[in-house]
Amino acid sequence: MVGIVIVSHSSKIAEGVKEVALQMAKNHPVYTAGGTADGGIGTDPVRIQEAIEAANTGDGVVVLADLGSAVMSVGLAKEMIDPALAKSVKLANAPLVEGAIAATVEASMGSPLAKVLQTAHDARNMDKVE
Amino acid sequence: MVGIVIVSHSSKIAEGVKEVALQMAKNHPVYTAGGTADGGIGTDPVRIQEAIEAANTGDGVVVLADLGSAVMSVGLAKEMIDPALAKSVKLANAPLVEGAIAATVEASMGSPLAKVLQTAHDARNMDKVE
Amino acid sequence: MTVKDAIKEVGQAVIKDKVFLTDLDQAIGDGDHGINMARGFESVLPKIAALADDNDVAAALKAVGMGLISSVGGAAGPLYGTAFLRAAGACKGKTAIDAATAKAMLDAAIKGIQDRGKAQQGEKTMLDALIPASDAFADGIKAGKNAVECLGDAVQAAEKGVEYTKKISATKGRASYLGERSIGHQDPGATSSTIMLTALYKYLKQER
Amino acid sequence: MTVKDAIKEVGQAVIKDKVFLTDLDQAIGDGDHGINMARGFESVLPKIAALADDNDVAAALKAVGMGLISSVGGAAGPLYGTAFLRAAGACKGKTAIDAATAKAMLDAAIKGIQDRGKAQQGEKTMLDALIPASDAFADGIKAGKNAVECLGDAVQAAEKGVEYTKKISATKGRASYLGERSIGHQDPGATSSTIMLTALYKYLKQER
Ligand SMILES: Nc1ncnc2c1ncn2[C@@H]1O[C@H](COP(=O)(O)OP(=O)(O)O)[C@@H](O)[C@H]1O
Ligand SMILES: Nc1ncnc2c1ncn2[C@@H]1O[C@H](COP(=O)(O)OP(=O)(O)O)[C@@H](O)[C@H]1O
Ligand SMILES: [Mg+2]
Ligand SMILES: [Mg+2]
Ligand SMILES: [Mg+2]
Ligand SMILES: [Mg+2]
Repeated sequence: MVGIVIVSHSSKIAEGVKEVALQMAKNHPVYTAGGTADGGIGTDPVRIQEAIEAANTGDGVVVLADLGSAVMSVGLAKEMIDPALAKSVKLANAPLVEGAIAATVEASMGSPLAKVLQTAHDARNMDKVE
Repeated sequence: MVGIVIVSHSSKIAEGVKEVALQMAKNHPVYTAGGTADGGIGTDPVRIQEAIEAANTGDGVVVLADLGSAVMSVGLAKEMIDPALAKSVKLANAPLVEGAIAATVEASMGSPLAKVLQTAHDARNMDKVE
Repeated sequence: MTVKDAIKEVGQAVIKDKVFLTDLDQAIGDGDHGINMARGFESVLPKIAALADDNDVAAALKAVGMGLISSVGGAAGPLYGTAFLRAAGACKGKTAIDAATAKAMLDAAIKGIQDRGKAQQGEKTMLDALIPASDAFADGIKAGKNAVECLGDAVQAAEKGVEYTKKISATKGRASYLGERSIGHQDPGATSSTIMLTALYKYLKQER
Repeated sequence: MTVKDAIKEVGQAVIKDKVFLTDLDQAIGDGDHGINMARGFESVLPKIAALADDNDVAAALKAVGMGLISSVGGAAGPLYGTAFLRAAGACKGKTAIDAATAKAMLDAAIKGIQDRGKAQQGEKTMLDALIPASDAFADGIKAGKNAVECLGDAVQAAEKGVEYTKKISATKGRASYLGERSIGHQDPGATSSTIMLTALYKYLKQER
């Protein structure tokens, strides 16, 4: 199963995305790295690294992030982990909430890394029209 | 000032988005309608209606929502509010977190409704590449 | 035969099938459809019981719609909520419902669901029970059947509709996240629609 | 003159300007740059104090980089963190830094910031202080100046760079949300970069 990591400046956002995603895919490996180590708003490359390592079950990890600086922290986290694992860790170019939910469902169906990444990316096109 | 309403299935997500958005625009009218009335995961048209009414300061309201059923609840909420207000309430066809932050900053600069809506929409194109 | 009793039967049938509906939603959604619908009718039924005994069908259906809207929490809330409100709009002032009115109410409900959810038949939603039900109802009217007989035909068509949802993949609602993988599972909303139609039919048949 | 003392001076200068940097970030960002940077150096300085007194510049800079990465929380964390790690990579094994090495370290830091943040000069970031600083440093070397003199020129160029950030609108980082409205405000990151270069220069000049 492809693991999912949710990176947000806010631990509330990260935890909330996880709870909504898990509703659709009970027990899937979804890990969060929300906020700074001291509970503030921001991102923490070390906790992102830990979340990636926890989410990895051998089939790769798709990471979703909220803002630009979260993206940079993900980049750093990837440089800090085992290079063999880093190769199968992909940051989705996708909106955080929408991408995470779609990716989690896709991953829970046993789809490979590339498919999960694509599904996350496709969430960019999700339309919201009353 | 254009008000901002954040609608999510999860109250954690809604509160988290609000805290991150307010960091960029202290004291801006940002209201949330997260989760169901009894604290569960879901959406509640009545609380969305209340959030819209609270966020309105006369210059319109931009609403951001997470998933399809939140979009339906927003549609219903709009039908329940004063039709004169409903005309200046716009659901953004935009990703929740990314759109809400961009829209809040735009609104805090005093931009009109159409501009705030456009900025939220443009958040679809935000790229996240390490 | 009262609208209050009819709604009570419908609501209790939904509440009785709470676990069944939730299990269906577990397979292709977020596992809350039964919980949502039961919570909705638990909130609605006391309000209906408190209504005047004037058999004002529209007022009762409006109360159902408003109650579901404010309590269901899932997609079914705005969808069924809108459906009941629109059905109420199609029977204003009536205290008895003939076949033509019933058909107009059903169609107004379907139109409401489509306005709200932008789905068509064949997308694996409640519409796949309700639209065939309406078609069968229309055929019944053409064949000169009364309202209850028409509803009996509608129930059968809705049941077939539910079976049909097993064969198609979802393109609307949460089940659409699963795409093709949703095939083989029946749609929870189509099922709850059929449960409601069935309960109404049983009540009306027995009261007649 | 030790690398440990130099880092202490730099860190204390940043911590001293915590409120100033935060106020700058309040105007065009999320109002945390000073808080972030001060938290970063508060976490880094004890680690530096605990290092061996062997003047291993690379080891000390690596500790600064790792410390900032794990404590800053904002964009400046990965950016300055990468910058210090790359600077460390450009002075491996050295216990004294000549002008050419210093220039190589500065350029490695800039390259690190660009690899991480994908920004160019003119986007209203720390690069608008650091790239002019590097250019001035290079001119100093060409003119035969020593490392400290070159750094003095670099500081002046960085200060001009900070002034320049007032005239341009941000296209990277949070300030880019403001677009044109960011004009008129100096960039917090360019300012903190200049504060660090200035503190280093003052320390080296006085120690010389
Ligand atoms: N756009 C739509 N149009 C019509 N029916 C829909 C639509 N989206 C979902 N549904 C129906 O809603 C049912 C799910 O309801 P529920 O579980 O209460 O909502 P949620 O998916 O928000 O948890 C589906 O089985 C389907 O029949
Ligand atoms: N992509 C980037 N490249 C270079 N510098 C950047 C970039 N994004 C932001 N910065 C710098 O970071 C500074 C803001 O740092 P900080 O406030 O700590 O981060 P955040 O914006 O995450 O709160 C900006 O003033 C700018 O100089
Ligand atoms: Mg559901
Ligand atoms: Mg639900
Ligand atoms: Mg900041
Ligand atoms: Mg910040």
